[in-house]
Amino acid sequence: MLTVLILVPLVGALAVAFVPRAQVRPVGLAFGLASLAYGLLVASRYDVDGGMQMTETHTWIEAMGVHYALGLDGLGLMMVLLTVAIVPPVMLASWKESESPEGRGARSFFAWVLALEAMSLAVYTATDVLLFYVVFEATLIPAYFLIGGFGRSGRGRAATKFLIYQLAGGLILLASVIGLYVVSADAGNPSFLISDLAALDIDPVTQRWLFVGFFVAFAIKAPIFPFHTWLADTSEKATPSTSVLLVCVLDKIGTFGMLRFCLGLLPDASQWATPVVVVLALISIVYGALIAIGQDDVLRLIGLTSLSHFGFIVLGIFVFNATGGTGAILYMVNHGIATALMFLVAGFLINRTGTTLISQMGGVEKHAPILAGSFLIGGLAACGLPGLSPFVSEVMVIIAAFDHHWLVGSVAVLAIVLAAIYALWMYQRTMTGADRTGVAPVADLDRREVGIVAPLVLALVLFGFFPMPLLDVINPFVHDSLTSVGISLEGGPQ
Amino acid sequence: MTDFVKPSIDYFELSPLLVVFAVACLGVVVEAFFPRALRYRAQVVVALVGLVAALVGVVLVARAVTTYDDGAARGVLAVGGTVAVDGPSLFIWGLVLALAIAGVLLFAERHLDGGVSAFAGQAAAVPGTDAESASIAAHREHTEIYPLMMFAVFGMMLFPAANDLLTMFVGLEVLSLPLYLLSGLARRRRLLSQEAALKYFLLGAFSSGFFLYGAALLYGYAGSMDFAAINEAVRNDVGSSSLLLIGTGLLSVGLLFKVGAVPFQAWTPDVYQGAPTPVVAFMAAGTKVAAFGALLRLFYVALGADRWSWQPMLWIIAILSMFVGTILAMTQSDIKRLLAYSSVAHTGFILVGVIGLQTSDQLADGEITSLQAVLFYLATYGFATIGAFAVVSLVRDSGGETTALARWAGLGKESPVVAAVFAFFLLALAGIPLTAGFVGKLAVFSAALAAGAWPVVVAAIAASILAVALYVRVIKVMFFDEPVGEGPSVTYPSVLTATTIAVGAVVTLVLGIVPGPVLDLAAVAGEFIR
Amino acid sequence: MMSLGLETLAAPPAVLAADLPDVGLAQFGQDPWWVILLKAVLIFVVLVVLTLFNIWFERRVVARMQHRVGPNVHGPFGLLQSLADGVKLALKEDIIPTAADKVVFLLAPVISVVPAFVVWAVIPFGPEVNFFGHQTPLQLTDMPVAVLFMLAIASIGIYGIVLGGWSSGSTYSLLGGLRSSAQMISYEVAMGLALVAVFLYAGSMSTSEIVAAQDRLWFGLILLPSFVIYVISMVGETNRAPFDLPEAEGELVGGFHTEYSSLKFALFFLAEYINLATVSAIATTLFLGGWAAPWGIEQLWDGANSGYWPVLWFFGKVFCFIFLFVWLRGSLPRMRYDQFMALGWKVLIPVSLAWIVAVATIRVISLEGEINRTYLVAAIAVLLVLTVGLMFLGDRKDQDAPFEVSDEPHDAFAGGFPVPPMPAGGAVRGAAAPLTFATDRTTVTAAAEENHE
Amino acid sequence: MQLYTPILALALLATGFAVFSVIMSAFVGPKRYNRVKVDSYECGIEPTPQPAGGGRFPVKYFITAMLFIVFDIEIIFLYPWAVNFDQMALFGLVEMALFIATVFVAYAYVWRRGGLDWD
Amino acid sequence: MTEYVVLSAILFTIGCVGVLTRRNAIVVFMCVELMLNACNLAFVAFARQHGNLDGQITAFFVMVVAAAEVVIGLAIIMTIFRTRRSASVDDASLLKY
Repeated sequence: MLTVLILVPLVGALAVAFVPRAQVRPVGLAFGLASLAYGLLVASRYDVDGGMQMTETHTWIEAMGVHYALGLDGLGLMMVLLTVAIVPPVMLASWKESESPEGRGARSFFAWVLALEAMSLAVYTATDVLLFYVVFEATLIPAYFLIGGFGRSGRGRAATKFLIYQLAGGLILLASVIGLYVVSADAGNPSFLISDLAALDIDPVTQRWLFVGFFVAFAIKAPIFPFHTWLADTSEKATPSTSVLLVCVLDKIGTFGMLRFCLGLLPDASQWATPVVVVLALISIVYGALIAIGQDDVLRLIGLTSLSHFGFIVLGIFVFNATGGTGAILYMVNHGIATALMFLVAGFLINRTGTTLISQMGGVEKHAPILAGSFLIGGLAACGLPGLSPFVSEVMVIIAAFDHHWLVGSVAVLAIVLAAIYALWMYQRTMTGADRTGVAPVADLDRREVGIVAPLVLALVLFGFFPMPLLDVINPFVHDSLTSVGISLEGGPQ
Repeated sequence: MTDFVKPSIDYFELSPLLVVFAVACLGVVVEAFFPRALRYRAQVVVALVGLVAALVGVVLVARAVTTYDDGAARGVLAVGGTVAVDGPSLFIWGLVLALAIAGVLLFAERHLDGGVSAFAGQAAAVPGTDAESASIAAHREHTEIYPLMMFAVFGMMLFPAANDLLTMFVGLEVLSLPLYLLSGLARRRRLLSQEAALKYFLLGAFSSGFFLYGAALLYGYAGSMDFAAINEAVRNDVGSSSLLLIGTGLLSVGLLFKVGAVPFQAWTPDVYQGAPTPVVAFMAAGTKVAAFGALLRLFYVALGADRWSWQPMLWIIAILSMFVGTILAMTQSDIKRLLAYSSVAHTGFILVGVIGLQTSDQLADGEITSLQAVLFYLATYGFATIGAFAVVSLVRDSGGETTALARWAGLGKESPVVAAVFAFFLLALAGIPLTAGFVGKLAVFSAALAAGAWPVVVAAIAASILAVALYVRVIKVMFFDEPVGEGPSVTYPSVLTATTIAVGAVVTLVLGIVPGPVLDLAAVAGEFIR
Repeated sequence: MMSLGLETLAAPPAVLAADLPDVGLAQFGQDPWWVILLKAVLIFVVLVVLTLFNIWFERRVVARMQHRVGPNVHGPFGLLQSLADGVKLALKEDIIPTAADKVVFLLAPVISVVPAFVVWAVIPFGPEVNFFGHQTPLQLTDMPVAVLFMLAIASIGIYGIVLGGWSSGSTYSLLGGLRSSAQMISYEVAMGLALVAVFLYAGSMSTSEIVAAQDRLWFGLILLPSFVIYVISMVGETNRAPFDLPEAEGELVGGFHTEYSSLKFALFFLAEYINLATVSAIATTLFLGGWAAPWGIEQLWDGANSGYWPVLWFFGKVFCFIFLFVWLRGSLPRMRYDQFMALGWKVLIPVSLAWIVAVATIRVISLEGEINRTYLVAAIAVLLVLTVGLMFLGDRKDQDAPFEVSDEPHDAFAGGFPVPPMPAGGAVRGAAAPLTFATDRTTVTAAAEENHE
Repeated sequence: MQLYTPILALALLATGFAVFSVIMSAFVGPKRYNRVKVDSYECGIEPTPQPAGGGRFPVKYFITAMLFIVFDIEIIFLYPWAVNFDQMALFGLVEMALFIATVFVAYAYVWRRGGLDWD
Repeated sequence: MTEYVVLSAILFTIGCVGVLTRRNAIVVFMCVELMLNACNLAFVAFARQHGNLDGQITAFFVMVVAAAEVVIGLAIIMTIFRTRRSASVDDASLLKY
């Protein structure tokens, strides 16, 4: 079942690589939609009571106890759905601009996107640590070529920076993975299976070292404060579509990994590290929001807001209570949708104005109200306006933060204010006031673009008012994982 | 006087070795008696058929060998205990032969340079003289390269299978001497090539002197050249330990030179840059495999009981190799030199695996042994390297191969396939998942970590991170940089080089995705015969 | 370098002894110091006298062959002629050319003459005798590797010639030295191979044991091919006619000793004549039964092989060889250099090798009594077919057309790399520049040599 | 070592004689300086100065030297084999035949490719 | 026996130093040969000490190897010499970084 889920986009990638030039885009989109459909099918088969489901386990490298093992739990399902849902809009959004200046074709763009989707799905469903690591790294190659092949000048450098950062993180992860393996070997059962590893009793010192490895790796991926420097460059130079995939799908692997590995396998060390992690998360939240305010490049700005959001997610994870955990996971989904909306709309805007600089835009709302409106919704979602889905998750995280310590909560609240500043100020500078684009009148969204934006907006609103379906899936997972950490639950949320 | 005891020569077990040697001799005969017009074809056919026959022999022997002495190892001690035909030997033989087949294909390539091979038409003709232009006009070529290569292959097979110091020394020389000559035979940039040969030769002879003196001292210590006897002596702690220590050190110098580990890596870049690319491809892969085989056998079988004294040394050398190799590779502007330094770094990585020696009772059931890890790494490295150098031979400009990195800019546009394949090899060398390099690194790291060498593994990870930057830089140049001038051109090779590249790429990919069979093979190979 | 193999072998014989049978050598190494000294002095004196005699002998015999009289003034039959020549040389001016490398120039004659003497240490002159009241063999010493020792020491003599030629600083000397050494090492291979069969039968390399092994039949008879090869190569080895190319006056003036005069020249001369006697003595020892009386004499006279009589037989045999040398000189013209080298490399060596295999095979048959004939015949047949087949395969006329010397100007960037042009007039500069021996035609290595075939 | 001391005695004797002769000749003979006399001999013409390093000579000599080394080494192996041949018998014969055949291959190569031809 | 080992060590060191300090390729090469012969001496000395033949046999093989090395080394040095008219190691300096 899950293998097929991965295979659909993978086959799609290969198909796109070989079909005639004219059919590249339709075929690509077809496979994107097929993945979405199949993802929904998988979701419909999912039993909301939690636990690993639809598991498949095959021996892969017998000599080292590596398995090809897949499984789906609540967290995984969320991420899978997010991934399959984001890809078709991205494809549609790049329908025209996937031709890069040097004539790098739509073929490679669609192929890489599908490959990236396949690898990401594999990441979210892998239940073998080494398999996870393999696909974790494998996502980077499509990402590298997406960044380096499409976008603005200087993207080669950005792509290289991105790749080196990520691979460095990956190798740190590898160290920890091997460490886990060796620990399991010492215990007499060399294995990479998460289920085997979770059963291990690892001594505290080893656990802490392993934790540091895992955390740094995922913090680079996520990104969290001291490891975030690649993010801004990448999102500035890459196309908005690529950024969507990176920030909304790929970076979630970081927080996903923290939940699955740091908490799941190394609970004691996670608690040991909580103070530091929480501080880093807070710094990310505030710092991300602060530097976002001053940005002139719209893509860079949006990218930096994500830093702040990832801070929230990590905060939610590491405050160790049910509300925080649930909020964090929900936040991952919501942030994905909201940021995708922002990036895509910004992309449309850039296409029209031919510039990414906020200082050269303005007055768009007069000519293109739908564009401006959707941009506003995205911005408001980012700053957590009630009624839009991020609000729910943000509130849950903040409540959990206050539970943890009042100071933590206070700092988190501060971030909301900052978020409101950057979101609204950005809107004000780009959409209102005098027209400085020089390409007046800026055309409004056409039907294809509306078709892209509408589902996203709809989802934001829908989950803002009615988050229950998501929570039903998330809660059992959070319950399980916190139990494993050894925290007694003082009543779940809602 | 002791009575003469006829040694038992296990002809069947040695058949691969003997076949290769016979083929080498046959090559010389062909060279002597065939008319010039026929030599090229005859040599290529003889070499290929011989190597394939030897490979078949390896398979047959591997199926036939039985457990040795009821231990964990399988195989026999042939020729009075001087050659150990055991699992690791057979694995390395198979590997060397496979690489040699690829090497012959590269040697035989005549399509790239307008109908002539990459080797000097007449090595003795001084560049720029009438003699040389005449030899070019006459389309002369040295078909001696094939027998020379066969001799080198023979050495590469004898070296890791040697079970005493003398045989090992002979193997070392038989492997080295033909390579010295081959290094000096480039058709273009002859002076560079000759200089490479000279440096390789002088340094190689120098290091083999060290090896030999080390052997003498160990012999003085143990009273025997035989590995098992040396091990016994070490175990019983006979004789002066300073002899043992100095002897081990000097032996290591010789071996570490061959593998290109750091204090002894100076020859690598020069030789890799100067020697003809097909030779480099074959040599880089084959020598490393063979030399590591020998290194493993020496350290595990003869000096296994003394590992507390050599492991710290290897720790330092491994770390140095990884860092120096990687960092110097970053500063290179020539692709062949870059690959040379990268091979130095890889030596470090393989040494990380060598360090992971544990006795079998320290290992959990099913845990990967260091021997298995190193053997697997060698397989992955060998194929990726030979493939990478094969690609290097394709990228040309008017002056022949263009190896300056800057000239490679825009290769991704000129020939996406070639650039992609090269990028793939680079990623494999960097150890990115889904390539063979990753599994290899994983294997050696886990072996070393299991043995408690965590500082080395941490250093190795750090070096890997640096190395990633190195390889990504090349990929960036190929795909994202603007070409200089007209940009590089890619000459499409004949089926020979194409096959080599394809095989390299496929093996690298397959070993990355389903490494199981080869890892199992390495596991089945078992331990060294002691 | 030239004699690397045999010379380095000189180092380990002491320890090789540990393994070899030493039953026959028990009589050696027992002498008191005065016996040793006396024997050494005797050998020395005998050799010097022998040389003087040989020179006279040669001149007289050659003169007879050429219907001349030869030296007959000094002493009875002119016997003191050589001595007079020696004194004359000692009184000549000692010239050291300005171009010479002084130290080596002086050292070369010494290096040349010392080994010539030393070789005789292991030549057996006779059996155990009463030597001033002391029972001792008529041989300075013996060892398990005596023959090897002789070859090794004799090779050192080549150094003297090469160094003498090199240090003179003259073209003729250099080429003469090179030629001598090339010639000597070429024939040393054949000579060495010829001895293998002897060891095979004697089972030893000790000279006294080899002599003892010939008590029934001389090796020269049963190993005739070896003997013939040895005799040919010993002529080549000593640079004697018809192989006296290094001193081919028409080509090379005096060869390596062109620049030598006075006693230094005399030393070379001495060494040469001692070597003449040496190779004869070796031939006698290895092939003609050494000091043993010729067949027939012992049957007639019991005492022929005891006491000091064997010395007579020994020197008798040696003089036969020396006469052979003189005879050759008197009757044969000098060979051309290429013929000479071809004879050594292309005839003597393969024949020796084949002969060794044949001898070994015969030996195995006699040892094992029975050998599987089928295999033997099959092996011989295969070898024959292979040899014949290969010789026909690939006609040697397959060479390409000779070089067409291109008229193109020197391309400084040939091969993608700047190459300096040759200096004008070749590598050697000077007044007589055209006289160069290093043109590109002659300086080509083996692999490339085919161009000139 | 007993077996070797006599050799030393003879060698010392010979060396003493040779060195004495060399020294003697320097003192006994007359000394009449003449520039031409101490020039290198070259049939009466002005001598060609030798280039540094002793001058150059045909590569052929190197080849001969190399070939000699190869065969000399072969001889090194043949001698002990011959001495102990009786003990090895057939085994020895076969092994040495193989060895000689191997050397012969190289020999045939050199011969066929003209390495043994002098112009 | 120790004296022989010490002597061999000294010879080896001389060879080693020679390789590192001399500039003429031929001389460097001869120093390498010196090292090999020092090894031979050590082997033979140790063989005597241990009373077995392994060391002597090794010395034989080393000679063979040394001979092969001579042949190959001379071939390489000669080619370079003929091209460059110099046998100095320093002159061979095209290959740098």
